[in-house]
Amino acid sequence: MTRVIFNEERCKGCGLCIQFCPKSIMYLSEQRNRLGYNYAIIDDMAGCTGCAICALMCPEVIIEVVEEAAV
Amino acid sequence: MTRVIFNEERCKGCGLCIQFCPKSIMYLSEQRNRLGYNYAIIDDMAGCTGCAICALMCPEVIIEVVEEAAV
Amino acid sequence: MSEVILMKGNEAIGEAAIRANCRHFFGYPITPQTEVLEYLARRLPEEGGAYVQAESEISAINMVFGASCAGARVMTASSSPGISLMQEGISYIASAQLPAVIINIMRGAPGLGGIHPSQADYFQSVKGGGHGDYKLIVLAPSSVQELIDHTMLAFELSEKYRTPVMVFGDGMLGQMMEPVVFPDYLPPPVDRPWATTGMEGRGPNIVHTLYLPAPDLENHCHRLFDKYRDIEAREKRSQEYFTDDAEILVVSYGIASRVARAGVEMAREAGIKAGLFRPITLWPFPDLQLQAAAKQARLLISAEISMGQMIEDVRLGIRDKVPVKLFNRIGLVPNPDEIFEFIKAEAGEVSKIG
Amino acid sequence: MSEVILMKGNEAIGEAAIRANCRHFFGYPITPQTEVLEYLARRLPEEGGAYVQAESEISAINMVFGASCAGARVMTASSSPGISLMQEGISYIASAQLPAVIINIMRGAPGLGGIHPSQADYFQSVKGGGHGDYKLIVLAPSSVQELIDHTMLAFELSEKYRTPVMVFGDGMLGQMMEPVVFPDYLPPPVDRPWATTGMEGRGPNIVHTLYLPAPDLENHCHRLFDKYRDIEAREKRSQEYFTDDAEILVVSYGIASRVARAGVEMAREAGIKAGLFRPITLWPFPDLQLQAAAKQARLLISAEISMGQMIEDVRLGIRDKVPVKLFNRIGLVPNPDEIFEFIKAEAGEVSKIG
Amino acid sequence: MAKIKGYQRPQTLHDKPWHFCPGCHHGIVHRLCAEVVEEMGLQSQTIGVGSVGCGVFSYNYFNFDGIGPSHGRAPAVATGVKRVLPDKLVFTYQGDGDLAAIGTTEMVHSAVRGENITIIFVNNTLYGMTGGQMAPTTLMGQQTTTTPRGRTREQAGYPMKVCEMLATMDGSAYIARTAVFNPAQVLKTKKAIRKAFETQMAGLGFSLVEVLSACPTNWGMNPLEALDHVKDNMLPVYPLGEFKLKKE
Amino acid sequence: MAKIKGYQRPQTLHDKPWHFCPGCHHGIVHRLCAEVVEEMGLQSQTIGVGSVGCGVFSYNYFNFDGIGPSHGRAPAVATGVKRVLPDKLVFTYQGDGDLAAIGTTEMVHSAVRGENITIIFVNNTLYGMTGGQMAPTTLMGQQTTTTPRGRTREQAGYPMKVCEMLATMDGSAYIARTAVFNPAQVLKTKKAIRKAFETQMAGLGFSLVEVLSACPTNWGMNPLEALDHVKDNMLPVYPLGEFKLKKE
Amino acid sequence: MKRDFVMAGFGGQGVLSMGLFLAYAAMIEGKKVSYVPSYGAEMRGGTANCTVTISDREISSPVVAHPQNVVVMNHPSLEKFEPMLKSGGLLLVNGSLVHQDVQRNDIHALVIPCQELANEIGFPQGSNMIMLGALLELTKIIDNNHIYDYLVKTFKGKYMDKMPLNIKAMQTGMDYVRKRDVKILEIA
Amino acid sequence: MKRDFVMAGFGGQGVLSMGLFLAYAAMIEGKKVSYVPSYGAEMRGGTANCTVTISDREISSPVVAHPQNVVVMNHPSLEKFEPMLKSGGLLLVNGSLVHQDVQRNDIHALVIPCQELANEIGFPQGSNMIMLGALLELTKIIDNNHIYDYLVKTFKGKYMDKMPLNIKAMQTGMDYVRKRDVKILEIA
Ligand SMILES: Cc1ncc(C[n+]2csc(CCOP(=O)(O)OP(=O)(O)O)c2C)c(N)n1
Ligand SMILES: Cc1ncc(C[n+]2csc(CCOP(=O)(O)OP(=O)(O)O)c2C)c(N)n1
Ligand code: SF4
Ligand code: SF4
Ligand code: SF4
Ligand code: SF4
Ligand code: SF4
Ligand code: SF4
Ligand SMILES: [Mg+2]
Ligand SMILES: [Mg+2]
Repeated sequence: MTRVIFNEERCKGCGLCIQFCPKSIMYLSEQRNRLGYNYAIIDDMAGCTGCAICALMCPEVIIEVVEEAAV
Repeated sequence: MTRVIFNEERCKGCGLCIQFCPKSIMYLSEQRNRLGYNYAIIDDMAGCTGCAICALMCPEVIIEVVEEAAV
Repeated sequence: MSEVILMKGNEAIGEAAIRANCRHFFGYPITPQTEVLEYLARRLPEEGGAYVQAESEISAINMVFGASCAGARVMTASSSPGISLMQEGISYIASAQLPAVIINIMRGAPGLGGIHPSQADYFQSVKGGGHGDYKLIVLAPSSVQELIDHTMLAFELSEKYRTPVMVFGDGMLGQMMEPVVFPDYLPPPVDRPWATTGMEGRGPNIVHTLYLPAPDLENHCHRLFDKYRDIEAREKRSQEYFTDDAEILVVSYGIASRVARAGVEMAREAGIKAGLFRPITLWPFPDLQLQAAAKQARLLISAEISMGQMIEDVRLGIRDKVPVKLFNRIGLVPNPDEIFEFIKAEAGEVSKIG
Repeated sequence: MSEVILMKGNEAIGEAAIRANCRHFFGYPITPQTEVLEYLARRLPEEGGAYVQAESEISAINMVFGASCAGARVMTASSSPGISLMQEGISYIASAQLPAVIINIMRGAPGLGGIHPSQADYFQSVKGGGHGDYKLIVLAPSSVQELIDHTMLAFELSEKYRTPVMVFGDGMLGQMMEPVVFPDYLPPPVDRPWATTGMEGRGPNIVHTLYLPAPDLENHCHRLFDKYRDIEAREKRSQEYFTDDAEILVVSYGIASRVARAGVEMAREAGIKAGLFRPITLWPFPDLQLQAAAKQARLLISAEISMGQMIEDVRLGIRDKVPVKLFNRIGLVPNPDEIFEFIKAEAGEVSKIG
Repeated sequence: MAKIKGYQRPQTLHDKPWHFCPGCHHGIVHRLCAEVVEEMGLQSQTIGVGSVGCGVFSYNYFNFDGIGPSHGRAPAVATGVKRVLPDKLVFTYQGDGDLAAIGTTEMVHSAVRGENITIIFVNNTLYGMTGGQMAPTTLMGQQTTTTPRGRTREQAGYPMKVCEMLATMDGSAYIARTAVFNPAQVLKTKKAIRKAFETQMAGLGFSLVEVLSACPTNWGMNPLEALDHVKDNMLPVYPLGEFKLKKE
Repeated sequence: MAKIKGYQRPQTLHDKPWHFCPGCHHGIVHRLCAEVVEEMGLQSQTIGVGSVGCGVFSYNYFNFDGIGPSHGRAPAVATGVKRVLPDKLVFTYQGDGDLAAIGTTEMVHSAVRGENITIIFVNNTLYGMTGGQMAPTTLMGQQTTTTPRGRTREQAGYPMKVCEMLATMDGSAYIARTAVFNPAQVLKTKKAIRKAFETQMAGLGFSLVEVLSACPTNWGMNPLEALDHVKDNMLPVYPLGEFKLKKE
Repeated sequence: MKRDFVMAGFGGQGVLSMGLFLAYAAMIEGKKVSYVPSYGAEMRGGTANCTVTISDREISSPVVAHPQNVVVMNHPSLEKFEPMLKSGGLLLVNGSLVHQDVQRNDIHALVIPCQELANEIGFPQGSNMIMLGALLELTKIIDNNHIYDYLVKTFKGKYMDKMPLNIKAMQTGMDYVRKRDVKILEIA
Repeated sequence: MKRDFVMAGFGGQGVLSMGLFLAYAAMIEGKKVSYVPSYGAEMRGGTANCTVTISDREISSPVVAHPQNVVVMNHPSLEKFEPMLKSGGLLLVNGSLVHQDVQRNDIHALVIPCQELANEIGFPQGSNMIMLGALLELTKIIDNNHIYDYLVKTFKGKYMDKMPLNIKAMQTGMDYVRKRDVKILEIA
């Protein structure tokens, strides 16, 4: 299974990941991080295909997409 | 009749006028002018057609081609 | 026109140029000067003038050269690294005896440095950053109002003497806002009989700086320096606070002189006989005025935002008759307390000696 | 290597660079310096080095910046207007603490000026033609042999202190021929642990000049000036002739000092107690040496091929204890007779006073 | 478009926050440069030459040797480096103001000399760092702080086309224009950067990749609007593609 | 080729000797500029902007207003003049070192801005005035004092083609390359200069005429050999023709 | 009379506008003023701050070592400016973003939940105006009767549609501090 | 012993080579020398001149106000340098190009028809060598026995094919002045 890890505290809420996620499973949190931005989050991680398009678009390079060995 | 006037003292003897005179009536004098150059001259002015090609090529702008009223 | 308005230093410079009837500006963006450009990019077309954004500071200063040749009242503005790039052009403008106004809103340096306020281009502009023997008139305003007054004065002096004039600001003066009143418009430039405007009704005019036979160059330099001596005789300007009985005389210009004055006021309150001498023209340096102001002085302090540049002119100006010390900060405008503490410490020393 | 050969100044500089194991040169043609380029364009490929003809002096100085970052021993050469164009780059090199050698074969100025010998770039290079607080070590050779010696010394100093060094020649020194002997080759540059050569086996190296938080810039400037004070303490150089009992002390550097020396010799023959003090480093200026040499002096004469530039350092150096007068010519190297006549006239004055 | 399984920050980028505005394309281009250097195994062989503009801190972000040159002169600095270290990968990272305005001479002559360096050129049609002034690449009619009524021909002429111009030089070996306004374009940009670096390592001469980029802050747009602006308004003026491809 | 009946030195040239070497084409180009100004009746409306190079004294020869700018910056100076005096004829006279090396930025951006000025560009493939160093336009293999073994790609790349480059700019209105190695070419050059000046007077934008020229002195040839060199060796690299012709 | 103020926060939080208003209003009331922004167009995403000095007499120094009044809108600003505040001075803290306690006890400090108050009045962008209202109420540096007029003049007629909201936010800030027990400042 | 020389003429007349030879030869003979050309690569078609100083001791000034020996190869050079010549000094004039009379009578002047002499020996480019021979003969500054050797060294083996002609020209110059009644120079 793939997992998408965001470094939320560094997210600037630009929305590029959200825009291009083919599964549309990302959105901006209502919360602000310490920088003052609403940051990107995923709830439904199961819907993620691990395509890493979000990481490809993120200008802050704060998304990592990792394979997790199925437990 | 046309007459070609050289300012001999300013001629640098480059030979461009001579090279392109369609009548081949020009040549470099054996004499040097005060600048130390062998300067261009014409003996056979009658052979000149007044085409002014010599003036067109002269980099020193020292050739004038004038029309002389036939006397 | 005597309405008081609150204005940012850089914009005030722009509007002062408009009021000076300057209608041509050539410049290149650089922090902390950029608002001069931005202001004029908006205002000049409204006034029928031309704002041209040059592709570099080198192009800008050479466009200024051309526009001045063509008889226009013309200005450029930049900040330290950009002014370095203009040095060749400035040398040409000075040599060609063209009027032109150059604004330097200094920033931290050397190298890329930073965008902090600075006064570290003193040597460059006051001594001569370009090649050869020439001088720039250098004006050192210390408030937004003076940015206006000096910009307008710069046009007058540059035309009176046919010489480039530099107005020396810094990042803080350029960015801060203060209430200002604009003086009346200057009349448009008078006809310049030497300008290359097309030889309608006269022989050709030529503006150049090449003097190949050596005696021609020597004569040219002597002509220039005759003019410079004239300027030295007439245009030295300065301001003084509490100098009458000052035993410790702080010498400081531009934004630094504002805090120096506050420091001197604090010293006076503390019973120290401190005073402030503020050069307004950096070249010509007001040495005679300094000598007069320093009559009672036992110590001079050169307070600058640089590693000790004006101090040489202070030493030369006072003819080494009184010791001169350096107070300086880099990258920031010092605060009055620091200057006060420095004065206080030195006052202790001075009284010990005295 | 101790063969005596007759060599033109500019070519001697080129060969000196070769012998200093400098293998990279970037430059742009300008009279009267061009033979440095031409010589190196021929010689460097023979030695496995690179001659790159830059498209301008700005590019040249920035290529020097890059090559020095990459750990090379590197040089450029130009003449006055070209040196003006390098001012921004020089400020960057000084700030980045990069070793580099810059040759200035000065010519007539300001503006395009002429191609005559000149010393009018003194302020520019000695005080700081670029923006911000920095210093250049400036060497002032007075013969073709010294062009060689100082060029090689320049490489040594620039690497010892990680700072740009300028060698100050002029059109006459560059063009004239004198017999010279070349010293031994300098060893190739040692490894520079800070150089950007690729991070093989270490963390990344960075060369930059941006110090955005103000305290960083202030610290940076203090580090630079600590180094400069060190240089001032160790590297002031000068030469003296007949100074022991000199009542009239001529101060003169470079080609001017040659004729000044001849003038002084004539004065001695005429029974005048004249002497010559020759600064070899213009920055740091040998002020202590000057004070010592001037012990008996009643008058100092600053003899320069400029409108009075070094004279300020002479005044500062002598702390205004002895009057200083200017002797100068522009566009040409004065001849010994002129200096002698000047000394003679002043000797009359001095004895009247004394 | 190839599917990427897993993504990790490359070793060639330090793990620290950077100063770009939200949605700024500088971040994407930085990352791509770093990825290509890593994938080519050149981390210890690379010298990055920055510039003055919003990319000024590149040397703080890239985890390889870096130089901060003066405004516009990066190609000259890179030339100096490359002539000393001909086998290393030397590239500059420059904005449109830095490269196409003040640095025109250095850019053109690197191409004339066929200097074996690479320029990564981030074209966002204005001077980002100084607050959004007109650049030579500013679009016709585009409002900037120094073209408050939009760029006009009378005042400032026409947008400058760097790739088209440099492609006329015999010394240029690889010249391409790309964009990063969607994932496919990002991948194409990465490929172009790789080709450019390979061109250099093969010693074929001068290479340049122009990346059409967004400056949401100075365009006064949000990051998504900015993507559309690149696509809708920049592409017609600055067509994508390879303008020069020397195979030698 | 049209037959000219009579020839007289134009009023727009002072009647004094000039400093060019024997057979130098600068003289021909100077004369053509002066003739066109005269024929267009613009003597009192013209400001000539010189340059630093063997054409440095142009202001002493032309009998109209003249300016001597710094090396390479003539187009910027001309821009300054033109923005003040938009109705006058403003042209620069520059060599290949001045224009195509140090002055590249100023040249390119005059074209980018579509600046309504004309550049007369004398390309003699080297720096004449300083004694014959390599210029960006030096031919491959050509020996100069700084390419003693001939220009090579490794050291200095390839000849720079100014017309081809500037023709890619939207702001350029008239771009032509001509030569003066025989009477027909001289007449063509004159026509091109006239077209360029007319382009300017019609307000169409930037114009440039490149004239392939001989420097017999630094080529080490006599003036007639130099003519052949232009024809045989320069023409293949620098084809003649009009590269841009805006009609509005 | 000489009063100085530092206001600090993120870029975009409107601290520069606050300072600008203060300077404008005081100028209109015939005072000498100076306004010094920190500037950083070459830096993105940094903090912004400004110093405003208001005086009856000509202002020598536009910079102050120890400001009498400090407003901090975010956390880094608190860290930077709390230590600099003059003893006995006033410190206003935007409690919505700053969750750290004020350390000094030789000063008058007040925490204001700007965002929450702004949300309450349906003007979530109004945090800075809430804070400005609080500051004006506490320092009485400006004649509150003309605030609307001053606002219009400061912003030269821009944002006219938002004016009523801005006024409301200011008044909310004023009300908030009036209800608290804060000693009105007495400057040393 | 200190001797100085100025030689002047058109560019291309070989005056710089003359000076160079003098400097080289004197150096080889162990003297101190300095050679200062006028330079004018930025000027075409001007005049050229050089100053050579030869001395037993280190040379202070490489420039001289009043040269002891002057060679003029063309008219403008005569006009420029005749007045500067030291009283009692030697002036050699190229009579082939200079048709004006020498004015001063406090100097030793000699007119040499260089071109004609050069033509006579079938080496029309040899004017300068004719003149150099004359100068060497009159001043005896160089040991004439080694001239060929010095020439080869000066020009580093270039022009080897022309060497015999150059030597011949020099000797022609020497012979010419030996036949004239010129007092050998005694410098003041
Ligand atoms: C000599 C000099 N001139 C001007 C500047 C100011 N300056 C800094 S960045 C910049 C422009 C940056 O624009 P660009 O290259 O397009 O980069 P961007 O910020 O848009 O990415 C300018 C003009 C400078 N630092 N140095
Ligand atoms: C800043 C500066 N750099 C260099 C020079 C020296 N310089 C004078 S003319 C010239 C080159 C001239 O070549 P070009 O423009 O081709 O003209 P040409 O003489 O060949 O006609 C140079 C480099 C200068 N005067 N100023
Ligand atoms: S990896 Fe692909 S599917 Fe998963 S969140 Fe990212 S873009 Fe969406
Ligand atoms: S692309 Fe990156 S910075 Fe932008 S919202 Fe997504 S995670 Fe945040
Ligand atoms: S006018 Fe024609 S025919 Fe007459 S000399 Fe000149 S070129 Fe020859
Ligand atoms: S073209 Fe002119 S300069 Fe040349 S030889 Fe003929 S007349 Fe003389
Ligand atoms: S100003 Fe523009 S280019 Fe610069 S970081 Fe922000 S968005 Fe990017
Ligand atoms: S050097 Fe060349 S370009 Fe210059 S005048 Fe002589 S021939 Fe003409
Ligand atoms: Mg940009
Ligand atoms: Mg040329």
